[in-house]
Amino acid sequence: MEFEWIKIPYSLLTLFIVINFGLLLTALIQKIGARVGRRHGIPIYQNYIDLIKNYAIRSSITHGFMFYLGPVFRLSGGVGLLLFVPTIYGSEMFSNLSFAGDLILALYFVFFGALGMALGAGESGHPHAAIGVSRGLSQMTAAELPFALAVFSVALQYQTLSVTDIVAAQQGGVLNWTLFTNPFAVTAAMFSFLGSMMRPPFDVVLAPQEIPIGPPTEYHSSYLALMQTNRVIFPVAKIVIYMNLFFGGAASWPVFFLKVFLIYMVSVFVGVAFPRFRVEQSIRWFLIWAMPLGILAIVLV
Amino acid sequence: MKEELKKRVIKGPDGFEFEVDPLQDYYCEAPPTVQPAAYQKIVEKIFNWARSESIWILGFGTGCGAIEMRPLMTPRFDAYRFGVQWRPTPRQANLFIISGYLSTKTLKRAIRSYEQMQNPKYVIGLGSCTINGGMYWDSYNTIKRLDDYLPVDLYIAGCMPRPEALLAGFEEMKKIIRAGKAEGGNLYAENFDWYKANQKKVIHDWDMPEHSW
Amino acid sequence: MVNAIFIIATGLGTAFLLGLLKDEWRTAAYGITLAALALMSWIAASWVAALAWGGAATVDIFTAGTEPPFAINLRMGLPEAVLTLLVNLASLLAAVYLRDTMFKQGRRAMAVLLIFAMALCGIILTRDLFNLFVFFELTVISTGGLILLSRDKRALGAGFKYLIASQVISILLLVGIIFSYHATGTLNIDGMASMSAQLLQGGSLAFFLMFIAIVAELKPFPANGWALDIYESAHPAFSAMLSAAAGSAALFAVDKLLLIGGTQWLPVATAIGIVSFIGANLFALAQNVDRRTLGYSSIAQIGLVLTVLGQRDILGDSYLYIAGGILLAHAISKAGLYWLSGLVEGRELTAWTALRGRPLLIFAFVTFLALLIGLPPFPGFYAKWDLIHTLAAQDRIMLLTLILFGALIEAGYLFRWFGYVIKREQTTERVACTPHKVAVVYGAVIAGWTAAYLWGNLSPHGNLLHTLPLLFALGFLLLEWLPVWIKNTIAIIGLVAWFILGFPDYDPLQLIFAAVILIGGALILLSSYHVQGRRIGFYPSAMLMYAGLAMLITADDSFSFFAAWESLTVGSYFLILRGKHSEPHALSYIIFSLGGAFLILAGFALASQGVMDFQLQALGQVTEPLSAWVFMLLAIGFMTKTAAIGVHIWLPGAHAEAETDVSPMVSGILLKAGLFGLFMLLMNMGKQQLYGIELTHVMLWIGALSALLGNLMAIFQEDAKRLLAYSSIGQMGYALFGLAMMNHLGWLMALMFVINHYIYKSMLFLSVGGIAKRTGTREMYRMGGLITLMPLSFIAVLIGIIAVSGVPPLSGFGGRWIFYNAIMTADHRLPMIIIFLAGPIAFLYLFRLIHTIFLGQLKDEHRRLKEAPFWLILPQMIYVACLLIFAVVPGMALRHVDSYLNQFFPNHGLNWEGLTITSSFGYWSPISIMLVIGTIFATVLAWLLFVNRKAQKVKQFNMVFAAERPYRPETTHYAWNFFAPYRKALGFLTQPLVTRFWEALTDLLHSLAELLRRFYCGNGQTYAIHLLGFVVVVYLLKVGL
Amino acid sequence: MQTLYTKLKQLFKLGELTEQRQDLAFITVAQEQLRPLLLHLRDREGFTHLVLLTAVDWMEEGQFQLTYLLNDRAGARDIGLRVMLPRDSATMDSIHDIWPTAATYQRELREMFGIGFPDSPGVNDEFILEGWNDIPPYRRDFDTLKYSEENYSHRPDRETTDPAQHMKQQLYPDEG
Repeated sequence: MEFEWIKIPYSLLTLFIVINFGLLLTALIQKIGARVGRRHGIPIYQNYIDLIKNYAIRSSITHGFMFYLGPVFRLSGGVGLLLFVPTIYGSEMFSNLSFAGDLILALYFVFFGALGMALGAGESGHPHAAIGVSRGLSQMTAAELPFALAVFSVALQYQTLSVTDIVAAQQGGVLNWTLFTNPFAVTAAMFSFLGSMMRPPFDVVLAPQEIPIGPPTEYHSSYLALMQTNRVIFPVAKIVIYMNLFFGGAASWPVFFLKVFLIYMVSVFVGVAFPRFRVEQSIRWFLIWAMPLGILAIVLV
Repeated sequence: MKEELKKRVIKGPDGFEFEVDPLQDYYCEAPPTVQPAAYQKIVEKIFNWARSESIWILGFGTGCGAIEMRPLMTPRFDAYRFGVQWRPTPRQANLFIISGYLSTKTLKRAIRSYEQMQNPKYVIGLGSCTINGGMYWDSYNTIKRLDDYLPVDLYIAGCMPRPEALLAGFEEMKKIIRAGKAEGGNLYAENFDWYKANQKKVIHDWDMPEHSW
Repeated sequence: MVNAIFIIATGLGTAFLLGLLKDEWRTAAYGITLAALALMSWIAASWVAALAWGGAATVDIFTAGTEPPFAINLRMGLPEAVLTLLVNLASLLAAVYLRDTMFKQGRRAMAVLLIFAMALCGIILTRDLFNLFVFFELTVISTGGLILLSRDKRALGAGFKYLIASQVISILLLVGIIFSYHATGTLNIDGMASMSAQLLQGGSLAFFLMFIAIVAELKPFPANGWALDIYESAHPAFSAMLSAAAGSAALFAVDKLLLIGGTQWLPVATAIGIVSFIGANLFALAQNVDRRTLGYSSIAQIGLVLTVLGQRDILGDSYLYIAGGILLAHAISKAGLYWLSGLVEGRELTAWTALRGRPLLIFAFVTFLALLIGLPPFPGFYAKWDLIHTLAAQDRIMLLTLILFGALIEAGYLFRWFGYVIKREQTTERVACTPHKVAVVYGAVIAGWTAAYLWGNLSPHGNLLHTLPLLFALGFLLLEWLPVWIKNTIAIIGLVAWFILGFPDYDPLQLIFAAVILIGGALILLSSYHVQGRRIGFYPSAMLMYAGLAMLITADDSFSFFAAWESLTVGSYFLILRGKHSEPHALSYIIFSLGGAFLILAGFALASQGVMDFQLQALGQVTEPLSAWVFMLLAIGFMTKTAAIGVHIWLPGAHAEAETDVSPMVSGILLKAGLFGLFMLLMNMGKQQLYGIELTHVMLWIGALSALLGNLMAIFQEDAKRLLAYSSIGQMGYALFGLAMMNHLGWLMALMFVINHYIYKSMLFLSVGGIAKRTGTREMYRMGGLITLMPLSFIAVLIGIIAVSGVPPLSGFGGRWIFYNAIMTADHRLPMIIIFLAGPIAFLYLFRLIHTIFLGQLKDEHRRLKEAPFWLILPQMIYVACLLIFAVVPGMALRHVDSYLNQFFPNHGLNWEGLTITSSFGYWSPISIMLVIGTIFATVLAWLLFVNRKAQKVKQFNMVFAAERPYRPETTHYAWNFFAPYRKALGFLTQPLVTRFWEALTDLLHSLAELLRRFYCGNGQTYAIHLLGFVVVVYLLKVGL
Repeated sequence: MQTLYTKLKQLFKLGELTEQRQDLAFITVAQEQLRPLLLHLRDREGFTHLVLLTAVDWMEEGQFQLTYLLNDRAGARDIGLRVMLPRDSATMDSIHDIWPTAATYQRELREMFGIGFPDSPGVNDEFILEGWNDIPPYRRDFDTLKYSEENYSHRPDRETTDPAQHMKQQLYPDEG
């Protein structure tokens, strides 16, 4: 795969579609959550307004160099993650910048934003930020494990690390999806997915009442806006990986929208039904329930 | 002045001694500045619309009125549908609701929180106490009129006003914001000395920097 | 050639002459004594010269002019010549050393000394049993006299005990001689030897009595309580003679007797020897008095030589070389150490800290210790190498194990002592430095190095003192008076020059290691410019380590490999010991390293099967059941150096407590020696199976566990350097894992780790070291908020942690990518789980490192800190540049190695065509990644700068604190016990089980020693009973049962 | 309660007993009797819990009345001990060693009434008021209205109405 200049506008198009989709999707998810609580919830366009408002805040402060760069790392991480993975299977147009690297690149690039954000939050000097980071990182180490095992299992299954090839191998009917050919891997990965979506029961990192929203506690105005932008891109980018690895990918935008929405809904279902874990509880949970599935997946594949 | 805010002489790791003045070294001393609106009128209009439709309230219940805000999150009133939501930190909030009586001790915290909010920022005084002291009019430790200490955009009268009144207040607030009249932040910056003088008159142990960034 | 009998005659005659002199003529008497001893030494020396180089033959001398048995018979051969020279020189030096005492005691003391020397020479020269007895008696009497020279009150008691024991021995000897004479009708040793068959038929008891008497004279364990009191209480000069000269003479007597006994008695000698060696070493472990320790060590060494004597049936030609090497090393070092002990006031081991002010004396001390332990390039090293190889070839594995075990204990207490000297609080007492005494000590040093040179020349493996790197390192000893910057420049030039010299000959693998070691070493040395003054001891040690490393990667045969290994171990030990609180850590480092080295030695010995010139390539030809054991021994040896889990406990302390510029050397570079060894091993031996278990599979698990537990322990450290040290354990675990996968990409990954780990760990250690230097602490929670004060250090750490964690776009990602591709073809999947768990844990400690130091709250006392010194920052910035370059064009270094690895694993290599690197499974384009991420980042940053151009810079307390304000930075900085929830969930995994295991082991050894010590009650009669008991037990074991 | 009182009476010099309810009574005790009495009640009679410690300002009598309210959880009864202190230079022994919670009450009383409790931990720290610069505000000679008028700006034309009258007028304006 080689680089061509046309890929840049194509990628920007993907980005544009995903940002809009993400804004609406997160609002919709919030609305669904509200409906569970018998509320109307926010208007579907609320995210746009919030975003504009935060960009429109006139003043801001900075705690220093890294604090300033934190949200930049964060958003670059989200955008990069999205663009390093082909969005639509079989479409040269929406294969984005995946020529730069394979699945492993995407897996490790997830941490780019988290690391930068953690550093920025750290420079604010706020203990809550540090506590949030400490919790987030702790939980992440355990949550990533089943996913890593599942990815390894899937890579072994298809004997490739290229996302495109993995999707290609799942074409030709629903039963060819990894979901059905390697159910243990998918289950393990979905457990891990719950842990990485910052929804209950794994949202102790943000804990608004206890450590006011954790790492981003000092962020505001345009910083916050950047992070909000990331907040709508990042889950979609992440789900795209899951979709490609486990759920047959998407050959067109409508399928893409549907699948992303449904996968997102998994974490919503769990989230509205369960209360929050403490960090050490969630670590144990991942190690006891999710890891064995992952092990089964790599042993049986 | 609290002990930890007094100047102290510190010995560095290399044995060099120097003075640390916490108020200077640990806090930014710059006064607040007036933040101009967007250069293009139309842009500012769009911005004001967005601001009005996305009101983020600081989750800081300063008095008994805070109890009236909780029902707003419930299915019965559901303020979220009006673009209103609560944020746990002043950095991210636009609207500060002073919910009822404000003792001088809380005033100190309220000032600090207000100053930590970013421009444009709005204040709603909730209940009679914020207007003229209400039933605490002769109390030895509550302030009687909020607008002497913070620029107030809107009062919601009552003792206490019901959640419906609050919702109506939000609608009013939106109108003010859309009209571009909610410039409390700039007002505060412009009359900074006056506000500070008022604040210091009632807060006898002023032990914080002039402006809490 | 002067007749050898004149040695005896001179001694005896002068002793009588002294009796005729007036008491007042002390100077004259002393002069005569010295002259006599010098003459005796000269005669012996001339014989040595004639026999060794002049081509003269062994001479038999008959006093009465007839053949034995009718005349007394003396023999002068090479061993006799060397030993008499040793005895006479030792006596001469002792006489010089004893000048003041001699003057006080007068001519009688001088006469006794002469008699002592003469008697020892007699023991060595005589071939007549009765003469042997006579000379022994003379020795005993003169010993008794000399003991009383001491100022120590206990000497009297000790002398008395000695006499009791000696009488028992004499009686045994005399009875034995009478029986033997009765059985054979001759007193001549050679005569008896020829008739030994006859003697042994009827007179094995006779031989036994003679044999045991002389063996008892060697003070074997456990019948040696009386001897130790002498060692402890006698005048040190005499103890030196007793240990060095008398011990050697008695050993030679045993050697002669064994001629009579024949091979049948060799196992007895071996058994007594090895029991003494291990027992006495164990005892020494529990000692804290210097002369007693030395006494035990003497007994141990003599026991070792006795063991070697017991191996004469298999040693063949190298018998004299080995026994002589160990004996000479022992004699010189022990004499030197006793003489040194005379300079030190206190008797505690720690009192020797008084030496610290005198670098030359420290050098002497080091020389003696190295001689004693048998480190390269001293004779003991060559001797031990040959001995172990012969033992392995003859399947005397048990003995081999015991010797190595004893040697390890010995190294343990000797290095512990050295640690005390260098690190313990200095005593106020000064060294009593009379020039003649110091001169005597230096004489021993010169003798030691001469012996080292001679043994090297005699060695079939080549002289280590002829190797250029080693000489370069030793050369720094002569440059110690120069200031640091000159020495540093010379060192850097030396390293780079050696790299350029060797460059054409390296294969790609060696090139990578050479670049890391030599160029990398030079880079780290840049940081040493920040030190002022002369920094005595640093450069010889550092260069010794580098010399060892440089020799290691080019070593072809097992001997040079092992010699290089020992050199780098010793050099790095001295380096590590330089740290402020590193005494216990350096000790555990050297013990683990020597333990590992001994395993390697044993492995090579087993593999070679007697082939002395064993090529490393030949490891591949070792046959089936043996090869697995060889593999295991070597692998464990190398893994000790890479600090694999289980043998890792030396690393954290050693790396953390080392000096600022030493930590990167020992972490970034030294650990690679172990990896190189593993590379060498796996390349030559491949996969091995033991009892059906694949050993590389076991290594896979060890690697994975090291990675997990190293990382886990790192996250709970409060000390920044300790954190990095534990992280090294984890990183080395990854590399080990890669190697053990035994596939193309696994090895490539390990190599990538070699480069990456060197760069980022050196960089991190330097920056953390610089920060610790400025802040005066290594505890992270005491720091915080240093980003604005030390921005360059921050950048280094930031780049470092991104690289370590493997986040794109920096080079660590390449390692991870190769890792994932490598595991696709790995045979075993289960260990991956652990590696997967270990991966993200790295984030935890890395974030903690950068956060608690640079972010968060700046402390009061750090408000005026400056950036780290320029010379510490410079290499860091070079590393940053290297990391960025290596991130963009990893192919520069790796593609050659990749193709080189094709000869081992032809499949699954990488394709380096164009910008994208492809494997059989995936692809990766470093340049594209860098560009894409850079572009996105720049765009977003530009957007933020546009919308947020007026941000107000605020200070550290300007934050939302729930409407309150922070009180003190200390209480606001969230840093201590940063991962408390993690400790709750997984802390149980970090129980220090391994540490406890090793501690229990050392405790066991110590309490064993304590227990045995009660045996030595200090009572003369009891000691006599011990002696008799010993005789009976040996007899029963040998003859009766 | 009466039985308890009789029992206590034999041991301590007690003032009169006021029985408020079946399970609540007050006893007036002398200042120096308090400590032994409290210990006795806590350790022998089962009054393990200090419910509150408060003060009343009897300005006219020139006295402060301290009330120590104790609770006997098992016996489901409360007893209040009243101690009268002279109003000027009022000090009382601290009982924080008997109930650590008392330290907080004592700190409050120190701030609000100016009653001294020497040796009570942190008793001189600010409790509710910050930067108070007048006589303790719960003393009855402190004029809170005057203080408020002097210190706080009041909004002009504030009207005060009696709520009952006002509502009556609002709801039934015809009724005059």
